[in-house]
Amino acid sequence: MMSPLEQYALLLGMIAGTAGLVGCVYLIGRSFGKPRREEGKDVPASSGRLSSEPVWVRYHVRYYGLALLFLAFDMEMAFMYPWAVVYRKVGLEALLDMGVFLAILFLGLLYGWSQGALKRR
Amino acid sequence: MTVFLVLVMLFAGAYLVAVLEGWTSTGRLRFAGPFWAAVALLGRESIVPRKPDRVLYETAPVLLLVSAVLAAAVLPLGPHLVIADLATGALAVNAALAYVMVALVMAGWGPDGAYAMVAGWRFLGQLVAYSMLIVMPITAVAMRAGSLVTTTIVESQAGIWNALTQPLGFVLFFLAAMAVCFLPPFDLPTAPGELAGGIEAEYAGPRLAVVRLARMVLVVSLSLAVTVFFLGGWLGPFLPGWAWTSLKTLVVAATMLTAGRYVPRLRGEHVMEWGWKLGIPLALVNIFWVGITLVLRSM
Amino acid sequence: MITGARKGETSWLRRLAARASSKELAAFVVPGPEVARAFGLDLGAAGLRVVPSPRHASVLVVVGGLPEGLRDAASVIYAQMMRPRAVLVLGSDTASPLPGPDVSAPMDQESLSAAVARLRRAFAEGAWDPGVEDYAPEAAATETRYTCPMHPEVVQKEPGACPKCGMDLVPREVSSGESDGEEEEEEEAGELHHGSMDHGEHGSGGHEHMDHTDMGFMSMVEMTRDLQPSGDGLRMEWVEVPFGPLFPGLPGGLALTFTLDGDTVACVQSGSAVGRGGGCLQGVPVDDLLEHLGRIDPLSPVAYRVLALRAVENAAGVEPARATAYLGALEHERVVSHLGWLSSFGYLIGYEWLHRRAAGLQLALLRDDTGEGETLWGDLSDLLQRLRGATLLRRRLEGVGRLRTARAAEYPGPVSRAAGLPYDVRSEEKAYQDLGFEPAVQEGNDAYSRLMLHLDEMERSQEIVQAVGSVSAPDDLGVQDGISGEGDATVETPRGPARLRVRIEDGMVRSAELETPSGRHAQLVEDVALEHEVADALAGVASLDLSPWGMTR
Amino acid sequence: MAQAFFTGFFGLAAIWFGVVVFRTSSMVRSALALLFSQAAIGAMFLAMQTEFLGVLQIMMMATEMAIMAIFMVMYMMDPGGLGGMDMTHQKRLSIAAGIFGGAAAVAVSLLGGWGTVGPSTMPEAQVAALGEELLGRSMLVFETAGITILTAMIAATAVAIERRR
Repeated sequence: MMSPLEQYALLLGMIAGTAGLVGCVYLIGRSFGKPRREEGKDVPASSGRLSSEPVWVRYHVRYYGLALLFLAFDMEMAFMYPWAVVYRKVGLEALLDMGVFLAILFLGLLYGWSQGALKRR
Repeated sequence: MTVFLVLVMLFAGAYLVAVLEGWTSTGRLRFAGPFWAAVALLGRESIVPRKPDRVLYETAPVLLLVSAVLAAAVLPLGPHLVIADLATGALAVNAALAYVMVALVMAGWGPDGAYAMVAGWRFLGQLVAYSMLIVMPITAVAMRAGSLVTTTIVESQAGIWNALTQPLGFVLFFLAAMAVCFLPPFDLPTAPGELAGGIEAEYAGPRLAVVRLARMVLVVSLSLAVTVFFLGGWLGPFLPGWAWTSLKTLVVAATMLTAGRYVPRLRGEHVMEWGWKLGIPLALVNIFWVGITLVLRSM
Repeated sequence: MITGARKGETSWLRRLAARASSKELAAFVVPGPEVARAFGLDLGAAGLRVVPSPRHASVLVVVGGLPEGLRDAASVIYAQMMRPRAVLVLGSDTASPLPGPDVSAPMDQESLSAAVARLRRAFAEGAWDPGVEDYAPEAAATETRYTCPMHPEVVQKEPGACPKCGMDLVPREVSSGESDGEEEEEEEAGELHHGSMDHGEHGSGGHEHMDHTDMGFMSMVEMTRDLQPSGDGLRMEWVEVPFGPLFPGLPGGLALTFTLDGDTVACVQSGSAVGRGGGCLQGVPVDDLLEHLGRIDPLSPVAYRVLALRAVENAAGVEPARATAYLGALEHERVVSHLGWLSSFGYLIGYEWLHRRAAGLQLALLRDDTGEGETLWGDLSDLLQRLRGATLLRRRLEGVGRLRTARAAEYPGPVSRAAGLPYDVRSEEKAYQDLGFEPAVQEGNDAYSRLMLHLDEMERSQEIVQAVGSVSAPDDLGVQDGISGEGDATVETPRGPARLRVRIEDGMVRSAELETPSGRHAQLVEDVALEHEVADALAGVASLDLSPWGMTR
Repeated sequence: MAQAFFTGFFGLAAIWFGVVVFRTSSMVRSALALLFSQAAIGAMFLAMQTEFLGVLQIMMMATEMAIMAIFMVMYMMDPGGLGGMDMTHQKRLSIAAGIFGGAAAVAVSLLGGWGTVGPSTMPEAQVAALGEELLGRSMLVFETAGITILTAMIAATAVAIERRR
């Protein structure tokens, strides 16, 4: 049984290891020779036309309303985990407690719903 | 040692999943298929698009693979066959999976191609839809186990699988899992017919090979998560634990791969609307259902 | 050696990779898979995996020769494919400006399989070669222009500062096609979508390197004051994205361009890269008219042959008795063509099962064209049953590509019949009346109702084919030569009524006017695409069942 | 010792990413840099053996910063950074503020009496303790947090949706 710290170190090592693996893959790929620079080869593929415009424009994301609601829900989940862990020990009280909490949040969802925030714009 | 074993099984699983995918798409079961496909990809050129955000373009495949591997690292194949048996394992899975989205957003923005960019932001929207359906069912599972430790969660199902005690959560989590590894009908970021490959469109050769590998590992990790959280992980008669886990995982993966072929791709707005108007309320109902049953039993 | 080999001596590792790439042939099809299927070619069975992006393809498959409208597009696609790559040409032995071809074969399944086998060998042996020259068609040539990120309408040949805001101009590659000559046009485009971000007032030029202090804290209100707002009142920048002529989700040759505001279509330009129209028929001897017209649209050759026949008979004043003999052929082709559309549509909306099933049936029906195999008709009705019951399919398509009924009424054919208007040329023809023909009609006027209408039509056509029995297509005109006169005929092709008016003088076509359904329906593209999310816009366009070959360039 | 090293390492990583946020001219890059800066802080928490906090931080920052990225792409000029804009402004003031703030932080960390470092409890116990705290003493705080989040939701919706009325 490893100590927590050892486990974190292990995970960190796996990140490095995976990156290394990818590096090896690229090395093998490289050993087959360099890619040949040719006209139009590196232009992003778009249905047989050379797209000349840079596409990095101010992109219109249509679900920002939902994204904002999501942030709130994400936040709330932070409380759910510790609650879930002690739930069986505490029992009914925990149920009511979290019931109130979720009810409050559900109100928020309903409000957003009523305002059409759940719809794509 | 454990690390080595688990990783070997993980990548073996990825290979088998690749075989399964080839079978679902071509109808022929070729065990050498993925190998040749991989070698062919390694042997092909791989260029960087015209004016990319090089950092994002190169990081994306690595990050995708890393997050898939880390997600699997905290999930047990057997009682002691787990790389890192974290105290917050169930949470750590989510943490790892969150970076799948980050990777795809990078892959979308990096190459400065229109199809890829639309695809990348599409997947962020998909995350907004499925994320809660990953988190909430896991919470319900943790309630029953009284712990976030994945091994404890498996042991808590010794009596009866979570899939049976909380079917609602199981279904939601299964669908959300498919959405995480953007399998059909949730393949909005790769949509061949709509975006000519989407985020994959600009990756070729070895880079594409890494993306494909990461995708396969991701499928395995998610299937493993379904197995651990809902199908009683390694529990089962006769066979050794790891065998049961692998068996269940492969079955789940096969189901995920085949299911999507018989329905059309969902519309992005539907994924979001259904996720929030149907999914989240149901997930909350599931939590309360589990809560009430637990309280009643404790009385 | 293959034309698209990689440079280098062969080593064991490379030989292994060559072997692998010969096993895993990934094909990008020109004009498109639907054309291959229309010719009865099963690429999958021959061992070619069709892929959506040229980046993933190793073989460029050209079906039935390269239409000159697609030459540039095809050469760009080939230029964007990764080496080792090769060209396979079917039904022709040249495909300039593409190199090679490495392998060419006539258009039938056997020769295709043989060609693929040869291709595999070519890859296995010649994927690497010491002597490799670049492929540089002028269509793929790019030159660098310098433009201002804030003012795309500013485009110069040499670097410098933007005259409007003084920012450093950034280099950007343009295809040498659209250089100076088209710059004005490009400028308008710029004005149209981001040119309007003209915020010279805080650009306050002169600065080598502007930073935010010049612009206050970038008040978006000022900056976007004069951008045109989207549906939700936000003002963003738009970008022009090509969805054709060689886009995997749409029929090859359909040159579609969406201007996207985020993921939503703000402007549409559509056209065809392969359309011919009736002009090409002038000065053709009448005897060849059949062949010429039959070659106009590979997606429904029979209908056009019948059209030619009837027009000539009409001109010669012959009683069009023989025309009725071709009902079977017409209706059989309708079933086949609708199946082909179903398959492509299934691919577009990511319905893998539909894509494969429909394609399989289409090819099978093309093989034994009597459809005698009762099993085939059985499978067909199974397919129809299953699609009618598919709930998610309905949810996916309902409301997509909806038209105003009044608008649909102007476009006779499946589109208007899917809008509840029972007009159909066939119901006026005696031969059909004798068979008790009733045009199929669907309400809804959206992509789903069009899909359902295609299903109904297949059912009816199948009944007719079974009733008539013979499905032989016209192969000769059988009119005495040297005829003269005016001919006018209309035939309900799978995509709607096509009309041909010819003036024939002693055996030569003096003038010919061809009205094709797709030529008309092309005008609907904007209606179905505008203001929709890109996937829905594409589904809407596809639901019109356009044939680029019938559209005019 | 190793603990101190990793804490420091991730601390520096967090700072470096924080610098990148302003050194780059691409909005997406800077948003993602902030993301990884926050993730590095999460890693610091892990190195300091507060597992729940660390994992939570790593998880939440991924989604939240990504969502920040969409707003930056929507509302910032030239999100691709093609113009090579300089994201820093009011340089003198900010440098001064930076130095002062840094100095203050260092001073606090050095001069503040931190008491004796207690033995670190096992992560599992931490989570349980946190849960009991939530349901026990700080239940009110917990519920208030709920109200706060609700307010945030309503405010956000109202602001975001109002525009198209």
